[in-house]
Amino acid sequence: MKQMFNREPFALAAFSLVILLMPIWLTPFGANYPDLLQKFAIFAIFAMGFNILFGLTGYLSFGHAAFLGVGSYAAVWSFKLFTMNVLPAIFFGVAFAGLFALVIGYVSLRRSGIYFSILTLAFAQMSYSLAYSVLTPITNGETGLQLTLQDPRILDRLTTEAGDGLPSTTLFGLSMSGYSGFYFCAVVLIICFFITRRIFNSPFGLTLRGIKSNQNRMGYTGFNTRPYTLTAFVISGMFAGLAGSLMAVTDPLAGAERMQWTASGEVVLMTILGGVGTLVGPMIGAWVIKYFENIFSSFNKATLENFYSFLPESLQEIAVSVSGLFVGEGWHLTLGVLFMLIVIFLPGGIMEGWRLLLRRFGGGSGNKSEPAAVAQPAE
Amino acid sequence: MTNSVLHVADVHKSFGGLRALSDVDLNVEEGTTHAIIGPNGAGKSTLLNVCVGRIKPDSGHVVFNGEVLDNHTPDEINQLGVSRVFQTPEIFPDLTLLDNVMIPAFASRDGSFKLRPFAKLRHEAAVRDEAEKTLADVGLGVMAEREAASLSRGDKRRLELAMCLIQHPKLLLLDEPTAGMSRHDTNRTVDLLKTIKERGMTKVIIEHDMHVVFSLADRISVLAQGRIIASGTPDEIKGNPKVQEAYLGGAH
Amino acid sequence: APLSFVRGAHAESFCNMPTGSTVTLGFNVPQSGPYADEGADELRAYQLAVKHLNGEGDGGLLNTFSSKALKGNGILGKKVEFVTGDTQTKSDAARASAKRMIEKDGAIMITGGSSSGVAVAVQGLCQEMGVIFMAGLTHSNDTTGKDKKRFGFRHFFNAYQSGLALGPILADQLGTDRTAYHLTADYNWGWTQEESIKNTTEGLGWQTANAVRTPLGAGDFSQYLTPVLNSGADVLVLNHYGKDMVNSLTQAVQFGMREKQVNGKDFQIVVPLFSRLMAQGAGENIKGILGTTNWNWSLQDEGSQAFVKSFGQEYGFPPSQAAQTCYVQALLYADACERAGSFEPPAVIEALEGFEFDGMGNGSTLYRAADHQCFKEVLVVKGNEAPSSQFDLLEVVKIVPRDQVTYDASIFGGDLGPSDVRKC
Amino acid sequence: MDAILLQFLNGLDKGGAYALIALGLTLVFGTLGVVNFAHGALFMLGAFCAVTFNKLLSLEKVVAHPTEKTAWGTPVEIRTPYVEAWLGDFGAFLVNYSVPFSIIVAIPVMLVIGIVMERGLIKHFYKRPHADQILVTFGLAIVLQEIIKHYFGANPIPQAAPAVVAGSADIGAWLGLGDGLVYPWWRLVYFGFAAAVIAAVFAFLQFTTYGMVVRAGMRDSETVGLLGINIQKRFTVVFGIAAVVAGLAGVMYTPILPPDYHMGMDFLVLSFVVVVVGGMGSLPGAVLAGFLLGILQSFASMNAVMSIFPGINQIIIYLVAVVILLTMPRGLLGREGVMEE
Amino acid sequence: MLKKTDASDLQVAEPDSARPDPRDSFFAVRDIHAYYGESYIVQGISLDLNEGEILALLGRNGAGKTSTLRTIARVDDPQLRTGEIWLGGESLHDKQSYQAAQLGVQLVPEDRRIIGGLTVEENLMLSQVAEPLGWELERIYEHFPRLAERRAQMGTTLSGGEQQMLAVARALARDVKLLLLDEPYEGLAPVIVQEIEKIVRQIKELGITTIIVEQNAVAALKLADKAVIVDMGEVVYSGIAQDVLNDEDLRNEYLAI
Ligand SMILES: Nc1ncnc2c1ncn2[C@@H]1O[C@H](COP(=O)(O)OP(=O)(O)OP(=O)(O)O)[C@@H](O)[C@H]1O
Ligand SMILES: Nc1ncnc2c1ncn2[C@@H]1O[C@H](COP(=O)(O)OP(=O)(O)OP(=O)(O)O)[C@@H](O)[C@H]1O
Ligand SMILES: [Mg+2]
Ligand SMILES: [Mg+2]
Repeated sequence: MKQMFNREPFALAAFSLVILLMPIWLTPFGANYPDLLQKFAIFAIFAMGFNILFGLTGYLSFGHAAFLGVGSYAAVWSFKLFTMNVLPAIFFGVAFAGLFALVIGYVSLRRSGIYFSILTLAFAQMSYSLAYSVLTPITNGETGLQLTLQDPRILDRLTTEAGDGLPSTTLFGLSMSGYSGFYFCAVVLIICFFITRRIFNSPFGLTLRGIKSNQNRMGYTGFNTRPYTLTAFVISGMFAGLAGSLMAVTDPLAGAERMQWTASGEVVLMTILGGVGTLVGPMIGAWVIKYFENIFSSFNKATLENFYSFLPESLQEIAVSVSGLFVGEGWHLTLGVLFMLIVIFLPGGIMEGWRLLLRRFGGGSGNKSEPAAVAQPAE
Repeated sequence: MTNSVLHVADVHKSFGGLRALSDVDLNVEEGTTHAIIGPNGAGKSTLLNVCVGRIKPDSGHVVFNGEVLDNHTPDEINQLGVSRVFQTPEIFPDLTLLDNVMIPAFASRDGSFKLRPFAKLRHEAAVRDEAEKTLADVGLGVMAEREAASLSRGDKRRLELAMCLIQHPKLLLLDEPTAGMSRHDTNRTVDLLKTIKERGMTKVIIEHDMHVVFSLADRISVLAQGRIIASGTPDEIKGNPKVQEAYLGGAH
Repeated sequence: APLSFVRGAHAESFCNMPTGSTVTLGFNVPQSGPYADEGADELRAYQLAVKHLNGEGDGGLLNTFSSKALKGNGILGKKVEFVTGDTQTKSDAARASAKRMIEKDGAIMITGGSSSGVAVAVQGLCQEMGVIFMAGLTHSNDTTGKDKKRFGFRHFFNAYQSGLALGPILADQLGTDRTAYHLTADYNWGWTQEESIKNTTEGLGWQTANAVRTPLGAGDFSQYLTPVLNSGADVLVLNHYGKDMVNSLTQAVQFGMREKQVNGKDFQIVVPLFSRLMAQGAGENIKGILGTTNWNWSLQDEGSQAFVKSFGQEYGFPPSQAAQTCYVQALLYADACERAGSFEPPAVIEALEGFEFDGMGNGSTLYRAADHQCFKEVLVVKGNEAPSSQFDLLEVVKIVPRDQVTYDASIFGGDLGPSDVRKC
Repeated sequence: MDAILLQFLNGLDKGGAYALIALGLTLVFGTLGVVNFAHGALFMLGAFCAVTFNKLLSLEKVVAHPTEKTAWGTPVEIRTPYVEAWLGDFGAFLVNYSVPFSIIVAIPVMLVIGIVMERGLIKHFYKRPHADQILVTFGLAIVLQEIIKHYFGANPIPQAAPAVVAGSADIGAWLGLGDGLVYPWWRLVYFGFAAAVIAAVFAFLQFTTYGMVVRAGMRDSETVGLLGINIQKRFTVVFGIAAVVAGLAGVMYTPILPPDYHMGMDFLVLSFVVVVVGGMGSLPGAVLAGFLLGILQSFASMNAVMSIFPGINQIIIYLVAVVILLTMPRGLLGREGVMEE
Repeated sequence: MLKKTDASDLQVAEPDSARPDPRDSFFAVRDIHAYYGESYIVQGISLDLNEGEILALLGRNGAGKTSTLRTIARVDDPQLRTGEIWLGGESLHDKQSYQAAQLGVQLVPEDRRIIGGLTVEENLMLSQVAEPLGWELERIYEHFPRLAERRAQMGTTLSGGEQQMLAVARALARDVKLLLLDEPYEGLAPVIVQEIEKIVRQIKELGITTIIVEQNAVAALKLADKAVIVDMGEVVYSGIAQDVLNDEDLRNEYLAI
């Protein structure tokens, strides 16, 4: 743990560089278009926040998507009622998600382990069902909450007249769709990374890890664990709300299915896939899953054929039909296989593989600045 | 007569049919080391459990520094200055020894809840240094970076002892701190406990190892079937025939 | 304009104006989730359409289509290429996939989908991005009602038309003295359909015993079906689609509702929106059940015949209504571009609005300018009692003429919005 | 009055289904401590045992019609099922009873699947964190369901109950409550079946030392091993049983719910809720919770109730779950220390 | 870790070459090396025992005593990489723990390992599941009346001493050929220690071969025939128990008594 010099600026600079250059280094992967880049940034935030709860305290929330949804709805409403400027939207998104998390967390944290997980799941599923049906006046149900020409948008009205088309979300005039949208999300992501890193390396973070390790002991050590876990819960809820509002910022729509258990499950998978309790693991997990969802699903026979065009006819036939199972409508299969391979060969997620590499070559004993660095074996 | 730090007033506790404690009265005076001995199953650990709020007594009270602990939670009691070593080590298995010791340090410094999510661990040099020193005191200095789970049994005890010592508690409750320690380490531990006694820390110690008891204790209470059958100075207890057959057996 | 510094090449023009020798269409269909099979069928239809547009195959409906603008040389001389995506029948996923096609693959038009939620969501997106959206299977009134968009067009019919079409047939097959009990999928589409059917049947003088909302994907509907038994109702209307419909119908039949007698009349089940795939899922239970559908392969007009022929030859089985509507939408878009002589959306929209055509299998059809809803014949069908093949599941009871299912565009409100929106 | 009775029947029936589905899960999850997200997939596989069996039985001989052509010009196919061609009436009988018969098929198949799954995969995850278990079993679930989708498509595939029990029973007559009080035979059969299986599993695990050993093994497999017990083998057996139970639940459910590749996921969350509400590691708890939730769900869907609390039918299960978990720390009958950290 | 002490002046364990063939002696351990993951803990330990003998295995905390016993009992970690273990002509080094147990090895672990969620009686019944069986419950309850009183109580709520009894009883409920006692007196009141000592003597009379790890070296040595002292995972002394009691500097060096 002891560090000769302050690594923070370096870590931060490196991270920012990687994020901001995504449009370039993702080109060879065919993932360099605004929407996917935005999704990468947004879900990275979502997963990072989730990891603050799960990775540090060990409390596995199975209803985190609810906060994402609340964030989106709040943001879209702010667009509808007040202004197309994104800052208020984000504020409301985070605030409402935080409040919601406070309530749900306060109740759910009275239980631990699986009982906690099911409580959070139950709350999320209720939110989903209601949002989908009974609460349609607020959520516009199945079709999802969208901007309309009739929206009051009172703040904007003060300055400008309503155009005949739908306005787009802006940051003081700078439209938030396309690449500008991505860079906005990217900056937010970098801030979140900074915050998360601070939390991980703070006494607060250590306390949370203590709770994960032996909550019973924490009590006799003089800690009142509830406020700590609740804080972690609310913080990660706010991260989720932030991610949700950013989804609305880049694409002003909020649908109920964002709250469904599958969505909650997805962030759990992202986190585990990347590496629970590691700093950047969850982000990488998020990228992998989103990449498969958006790119692999888009391959069709034609794409494969010219991919394998270098092969002779007969071989091409086979190659296409075989890999056809794993792309296009088969992208789920690929994802499933990937999950299994990773967890079987890299217990501890993708970051674990990274550490193994470091140990093999870098010779260094894993990444010490990673709070969750695996147990250092006795000399 | 110095004022009593811990006062246990006729505490009763029974589990189903079994009376684990019945009208136990105990007075621990400032700065003294009070040993509790007694056969297995006598209720010694249960008594400590009552003191730290792990279990609520059926009747009776525990008073610490004039504060009645009837409905205090464990963390509140600890914050009042009571630390405990458990009979089966309660540590943070998947953290390093250093973290294991730093966490209690923060507890006694920041109180039971203080929200400073952005403070930097790197800047907690003071705490870290003290933690390292405390680890060294109990003889685990060299292992500071190891994962607690990988410690041997005896080492785990010493770690837990360190976790308590760093809190500088007013009252330290030790449930068989040297059990499973080699004679060599036992002696070291005894010395250590002697030095902190000089720092004026009050201690209640449960121990079956008579060497330890007689070399540390100012007073001894003997518990059997949940009752205090004898109480007094080491010599009085040594002489006491009841104690002989109830506890020491033929050995001494 | 934010995208300009990437697509500097053609700044200030609409998104993805084809520059080279090809034009790319985006087929956005459910490839996973409950409607995956429907999605697969839509994709087949699109691929067939592309073939025909590029002058391959037997030309399909190009031969019967009343407009002769299409020459089988692609669109405006540009070869048609396509990209595909998976909507997962989720608004977010559908929009993400549509955006991918627009931002990455340069698709100039998005089409497909198998649920109204998705249709409305993607339509909204296309309006913002200035890309034309030719809806696939979507039956909710909102798509061309309160959520209608200038850039969105629907060939498929809607719940309101189902009501209008069903009314008279219900009257003469079940009489005017009936009591209906609705089970309704508890979301937007379900409500609009319930409302439409209720209006019609009550117009006929029917009573409505009750209308109960069932959660989406309830699976087991027994707790909603038992109350029907002794509610005094003699008609059960299932406003369900897909799995929900298959399950509720199967279970309703198990509760003996097809044999049941209520105050002297035999109990009837009505499923306002039918599809062949659902009929397959419901198996035996579909027999004799009344409903409506957009199109069925058993139709005898030359358009339908031609389509069934080239589809069947391509894939070995007849197309579903979803396939037909998607195929037609693809052709209609291409044709509009030809007639407009340009890919510029405003021109294409203008060409589509108020367009009258025939020979596509639904009789003479109007793309109404006011709400971009197609007006054409609607089929009232009933589960085939004696199917001649495993595809011959629906039997056409009546072809309801177009004017009987035409309604006033204003009743649903909504606003199409402008046609010259943000440019890339 | 009738309405109440019917809803109660519905509740029992649902409860039976929930309990049966949750039973297999609680064996693996509550007893072996493995968070098995592939449990739904097992349920689904069971259902598709029935489908496959039925498909095999109804394999058809296809000959092209000499003259007639289809609308798309290919010759019309004349199809005749082989079984009926060869076995005549008995063939027809087989087809008619394909669902009950496929139980006989499903038991060995599911047992093998379960054992292979445990030996090949789960075995290595007992000591791993729950997180890893979730990821690997979820991955497996996706793979299984995609395979099924690949071969059977996404559309539901109807399965008919045997003709004798296809219709509905006039329980009104039995109870002398007048007519209009009917209930589907198959649902009654399903209920009976569920009760029987549940009872059997109980007898096996609650009243035998076997169950106790397995419980102990879950707490501390090392020590149990030190006492000369090959706990691994027993875990395998339990997992196999769980798979079979899940599979049978699926088989018997097909006439009520035409199976599709996704049905596993649809039931996954529900079965977890049932198990946890019942209390971790308690079979009786799971069963009790199953019935409780089933019955409450039925009554919550009554018009009277829904008119007072609109949308209650949407959330009742979760609402009950929340209430129970907040009032009872370990669900209905949960044991201390199981999955609490 | 602890500083490796120079053992030159001590009687060093004789080389394995000088030892009898492990198949012949009743119980033999030959140069075993065991690891926890990557950490190398048991670094080449060899033992020999004749039927009915008691061996005292001594050493500091962290010396590797427990690890040695666990290796002999064939639990998963520490993992045995090289070396042989033989009991009554049967090889153990290629067995799993449950097979070793069926061959008669019984480990009474240092933290007793009473199984949670089970009553005292159930804990005992556990060891009567797999053949070969030893004492039946009646006989056990005669010897341990405390357990008889608490047979219905949850095993984990027993007091330390009671748990120790239960652990020993659990071993006796099986047909024991080699009993491994890891700090059986730890945390026990002198009276109980005497009780357990009695039991151990009875065990000795029963002729059950025993390896006993104990910090209370004197008590252990009084009981034992042979003594082995390990440090940092290696044998630094191996000989007659009595000699250790007599040998001053040996005791100071390793046992500090
Ligand atoms: N939670 C509990 N439930 C039931 N009985 C209990 C519980 N905790 C302790 N007991 C019983 O109370 C009695 C006293 O237990 P306790 O642990 O205090 O003994 P002890 O004096 O600490 O013995 P030792 O010196 O062996 O630790 C024992 O008989 C024990 O079985
Ligand atoms: N699970 C583990 N992983 C890694 N190292 C371990 C593990 N268990 C024990 N060790 C290490 O192995 C060494 C020997 O441990 P062992 O428990 O055998 O010592 P011991 O002689 O029994 O000590 P004690 O008398 O304190 O019980 C110690 O250095 C300990 O830190
Ligand atoms: Mg005790
Ligand atoms: Mg040890």
